Amino acid sequence: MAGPLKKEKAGVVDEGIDVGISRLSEAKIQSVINGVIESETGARLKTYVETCIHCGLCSEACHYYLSHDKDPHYSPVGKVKQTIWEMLRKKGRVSPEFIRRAAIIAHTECNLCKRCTQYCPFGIDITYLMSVVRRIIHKLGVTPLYIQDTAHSHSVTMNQMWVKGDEWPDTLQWQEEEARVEIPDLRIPMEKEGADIMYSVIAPEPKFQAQLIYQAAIIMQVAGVNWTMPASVGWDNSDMAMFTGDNEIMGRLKRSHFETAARLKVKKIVMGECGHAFRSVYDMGNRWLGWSMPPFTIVHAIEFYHDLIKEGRIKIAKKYRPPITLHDPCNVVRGGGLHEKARYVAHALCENVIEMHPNREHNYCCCAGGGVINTGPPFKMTRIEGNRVKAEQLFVAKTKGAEVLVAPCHNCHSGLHDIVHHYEIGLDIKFFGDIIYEVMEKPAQAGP
Amino acid sequence: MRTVTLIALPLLIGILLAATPAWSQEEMTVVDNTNFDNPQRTPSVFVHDAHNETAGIDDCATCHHVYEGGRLVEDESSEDRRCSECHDLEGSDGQPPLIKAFHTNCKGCHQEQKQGPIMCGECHIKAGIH
Amino acid sequence: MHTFYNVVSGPLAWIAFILFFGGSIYRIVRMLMLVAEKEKFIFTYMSWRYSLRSILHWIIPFATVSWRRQPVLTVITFAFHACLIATPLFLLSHVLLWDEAFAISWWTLPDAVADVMAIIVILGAIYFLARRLTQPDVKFITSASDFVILAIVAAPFVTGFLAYHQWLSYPLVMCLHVLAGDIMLAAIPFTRLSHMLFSPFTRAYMGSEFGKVRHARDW
Amino acid sequence: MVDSRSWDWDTSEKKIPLDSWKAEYQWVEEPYVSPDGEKIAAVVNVDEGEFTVCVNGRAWGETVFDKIWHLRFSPDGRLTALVSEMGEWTMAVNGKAWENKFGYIWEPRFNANGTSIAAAVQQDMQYAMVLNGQPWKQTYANMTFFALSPDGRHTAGAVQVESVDSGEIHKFQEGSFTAALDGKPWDARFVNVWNLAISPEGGHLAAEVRLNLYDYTIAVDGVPWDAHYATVWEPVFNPISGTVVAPVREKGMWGLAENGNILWDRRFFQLWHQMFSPDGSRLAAIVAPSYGRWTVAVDGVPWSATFTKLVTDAVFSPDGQRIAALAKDAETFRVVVDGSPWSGTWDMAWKPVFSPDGKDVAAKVEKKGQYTYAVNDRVWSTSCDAAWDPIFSPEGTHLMLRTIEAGSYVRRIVPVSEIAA
Repeated sequence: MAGPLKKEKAGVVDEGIDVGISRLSEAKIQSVINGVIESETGARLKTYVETCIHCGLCSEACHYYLSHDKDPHYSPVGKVKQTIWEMLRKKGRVSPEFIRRAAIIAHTECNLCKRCTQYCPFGIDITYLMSVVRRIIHKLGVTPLYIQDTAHSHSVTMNQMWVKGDEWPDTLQWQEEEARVEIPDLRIPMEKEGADIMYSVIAPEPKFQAQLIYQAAIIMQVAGVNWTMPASVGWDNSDMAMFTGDNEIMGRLKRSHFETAARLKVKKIVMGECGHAFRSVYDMGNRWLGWSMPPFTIVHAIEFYHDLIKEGRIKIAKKYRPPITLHDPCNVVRGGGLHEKARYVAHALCENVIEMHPNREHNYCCCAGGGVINTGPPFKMTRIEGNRVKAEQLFVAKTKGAEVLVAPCHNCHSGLHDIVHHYEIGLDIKFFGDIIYEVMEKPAQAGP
Repeated sequence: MRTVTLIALPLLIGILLAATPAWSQEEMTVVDNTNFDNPQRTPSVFVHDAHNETAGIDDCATCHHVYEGGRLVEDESSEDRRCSECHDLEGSDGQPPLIKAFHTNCKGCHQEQKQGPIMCGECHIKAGIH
Repeated sequence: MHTFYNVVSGPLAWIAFILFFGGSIYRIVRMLMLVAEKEKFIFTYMSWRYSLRSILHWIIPFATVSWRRQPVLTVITFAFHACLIATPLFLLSHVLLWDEAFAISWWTLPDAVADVMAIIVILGAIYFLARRLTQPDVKFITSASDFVILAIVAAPFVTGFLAYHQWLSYPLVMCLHVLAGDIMLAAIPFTRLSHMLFSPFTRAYMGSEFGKVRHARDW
Repeated sequence: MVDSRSWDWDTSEKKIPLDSWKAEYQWVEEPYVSPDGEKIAAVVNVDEGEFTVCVNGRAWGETVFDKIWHLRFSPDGRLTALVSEMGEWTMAVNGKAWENKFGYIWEPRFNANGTSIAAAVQQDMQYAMVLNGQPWKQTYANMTFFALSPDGRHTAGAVQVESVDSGEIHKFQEGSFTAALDGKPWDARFVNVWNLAISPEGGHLAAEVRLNLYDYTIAVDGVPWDAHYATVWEPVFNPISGTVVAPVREKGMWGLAENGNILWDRRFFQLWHQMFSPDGSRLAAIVAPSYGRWTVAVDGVPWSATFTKLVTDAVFSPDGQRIAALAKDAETFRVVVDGSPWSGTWDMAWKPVFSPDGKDVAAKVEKKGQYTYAVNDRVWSTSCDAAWDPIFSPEGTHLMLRTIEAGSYVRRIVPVSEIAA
């Protein structure tokens, strides 16, 4: 019943994949696949593959499948069939061309969003199966260029964006200086041992979106939070190595993050509005290191804002007027159960919240997560065309009056930006932090 | 209702048997299943004389046995009694229930003799087939 | 036919049951041992509460989003699976055989009801077959083994149905029925019919991960 | 170690009021206290963009800086901070800036007796280490991990010696990093170099290296061990023999290797922070003997008590006979000595401190924002708004407790027997 191998669109050239493929031999492929399966997998892979009854109930869960007019190549189990099933069935004897296709499927046609796992009657973790494929792709050296480069950045700098050791504290001081125009005694306390919380962000914040650090600092200051940020490595909580299957680098990153928190003697780690970093810190990296649960309580920005508002530590001066709609990021909703808290925050901040459907744990993915947006320009259209269904969902919200889309996750934010732009939906995209900064009570502006 | 049936039915049958000596064994073609409230299958096909002739059974006690205290009583037979007199539907007094008694008696012998029907439908033949 | 019947319902049935029970225990024990050997961390996350919460949602028709999205399939698959298990278990003829062989018996279904249930299983199998042949995403992932296991499951019901109604050559159909039953039992632990054994475990694990760690619903 | 005999161990209590500082300055940042307990200092804002350090109520010299951060006392009591003037950065020691100025300076570190101060510096997008004000002659396009030798005479860094543009993944994988000791790089090239260690006598440099995307090992003086591993953690030198010991991962489990040979029989789910006793005879590490359970292993044998969240801050007694560490279960910390957890639970605890003879253990602890000290599992009666690590007197009979109570800094000398049983 095997369908024909799907042909790639002409023009998709990825140096990471292409050069990697050119170096492969069938013997190497076989030894790597069997090596990974024998030494790194166990009961999960075996049981999942043997229990799957090929019912196709997962298909409807996948935004790629729905967006491609139910093309079976994009159904979750279809992607499994085109990758790990064949590898197992042929005992690793697959061709370089097969590996090329597997790399593209695992890295650019699956966001590891786990929605399919919610639709499988047996709870088969297809995300895990795709992660095994990515691990094999990593071991074969066929990872797409952009995300591989990011993994290299992680390995060198312990952050995602090649931010050098001096650039990080320098950026914090620059933001501190900027923010002092607004609040003269504002501080971004670096290396303050014994603070209550360590605030960690992903490297794109200092690199491209320093205003988010600025806003966070204002929120912290106004709420009177005893906080700190590290000036050493370990400040970045992001983790593309988790998505390239480079588990060793993932572990190294997370160790650096947790040990920085331990060194600073903080009680909690609060993180910015990022989804994949939450998954890495809360669910994946800690496990690889031997922590069944993270050594420090991980508080995602949604929960942090929720608590600040609920405890009255920040007050809303005037609710946000434009109607908003709320995107539920997979990693903090399906992966962290923060959907109700996100709604509490949304309603506390905004006058009008228009729900998208499906929502909460069942929300459609942004199609950027799971490292897909990090595969860069060669696969931009894969993301956009793979998420027409999200565009339709957003369009419905728009017709109900939504003007602003709140996406409390960096990847979602960037991915949805591309969707909104391409499909000409016309929604402003914001973080919760943007809105809190705008509507919260702040001390009177410093005099002229 | 059930008690009434239990008393009335044997009485009725007894009267009928006494009144009509003509209704004798040679005319029997099926096993009487009237004891069952809600028989799930057609009565078992059983042509008494032909069966015994074919099987070479002379001794009535081969089938119409008598047990006392769990032991087979030699040289006594029970063809004058209804099976259900000992084997009630539930199988009380340590006797096999009626269904099981029939099955064991017929099928058990067929298995031993390696002859005769042993599958359900070989005896419980669907109506309309014969 | 005597011998054939006695073989399929005697030694072969014994072998089938031994393979079914022994094989099931073996497969489950092997799986748990493999977890202990290579993925011991899984035990850390198991939770009775969230395991049962998840299993409960998935064994109730329409209690999950996935079931609600597929109403026809849901009705059919639940009817199919319920009848698939209940019919052979509570069929009068089967219980009588248990009684004769081991003097154990239990409640039974009226034959007419069992007949309808067998028809449901057969119709379900036909539906699944049609779905495999016509629905593109299912067709795409269908392999020969899927037809084989569907046939393995359908065969005892088709032959049982024929035997009950005594259509075609009764003794042959009856023998084939017993043989088909033997094959199905023996096949459960060693084919993807083993989803019967493993699905409670995979469901429990995912329910635990979603409930205990991720604080999210997995239905 | 710093000689504390000259410190005042006789005056039982000294106080410095702090409330007046707030009136004097726009704002006062969190204070730091000298090891001898005589000085308390904080970065203070004088006016918009003007900072100084207030030490015992007096401003830090004449100079006002544009920015000051990372205020710390060195182990020998010098007050240091990273300071910026006219867009240039350097280190100021006791209020006096180093002559050399840099584009940026960060991650300062001291050796144990405080003779040396080192930091990473950047000048014109070139990187180097600076030791006591003197930067390396060689500079590098990138430098990531830094080290200062125990004797304070050598510095090292992981440096990039081949230029690789962003996106040149295959060139990167050929190796562009190495390690440099006192500015002089190794000849070997590695994909990555992390966590450097300099030998006690300062002549040798060890580091974690990645040979390609998949093979890791330890390199000593640029020569990698023959054995390769799935990954490795930081190497340490045996203080006596000079051998190098590092945790290594094989087949999904961690072991400890010495010069490329497996040292301990036992494998762990995690193993790190290995440390030698001062005489080099004993070796301990923080380990996870099973998934999600943490403890300390001494010479390969884990303590029987395990903890779910974290084990950290392990330390040998000066005589090497005892080990103390912090353990976390749920949200509470405890001090654990030789495998026995103390009864007291805390929201936070700091690295335990042994008396010179190793008999007594003290630690700074905190619950609900109130700080105090625990000694041998007994809690000091006073609770404070802030506190610094306890220091034993040279004879081990007294403790110096440095705290903030009711708006004043208090330096106390307390007999150990007053707190401990």
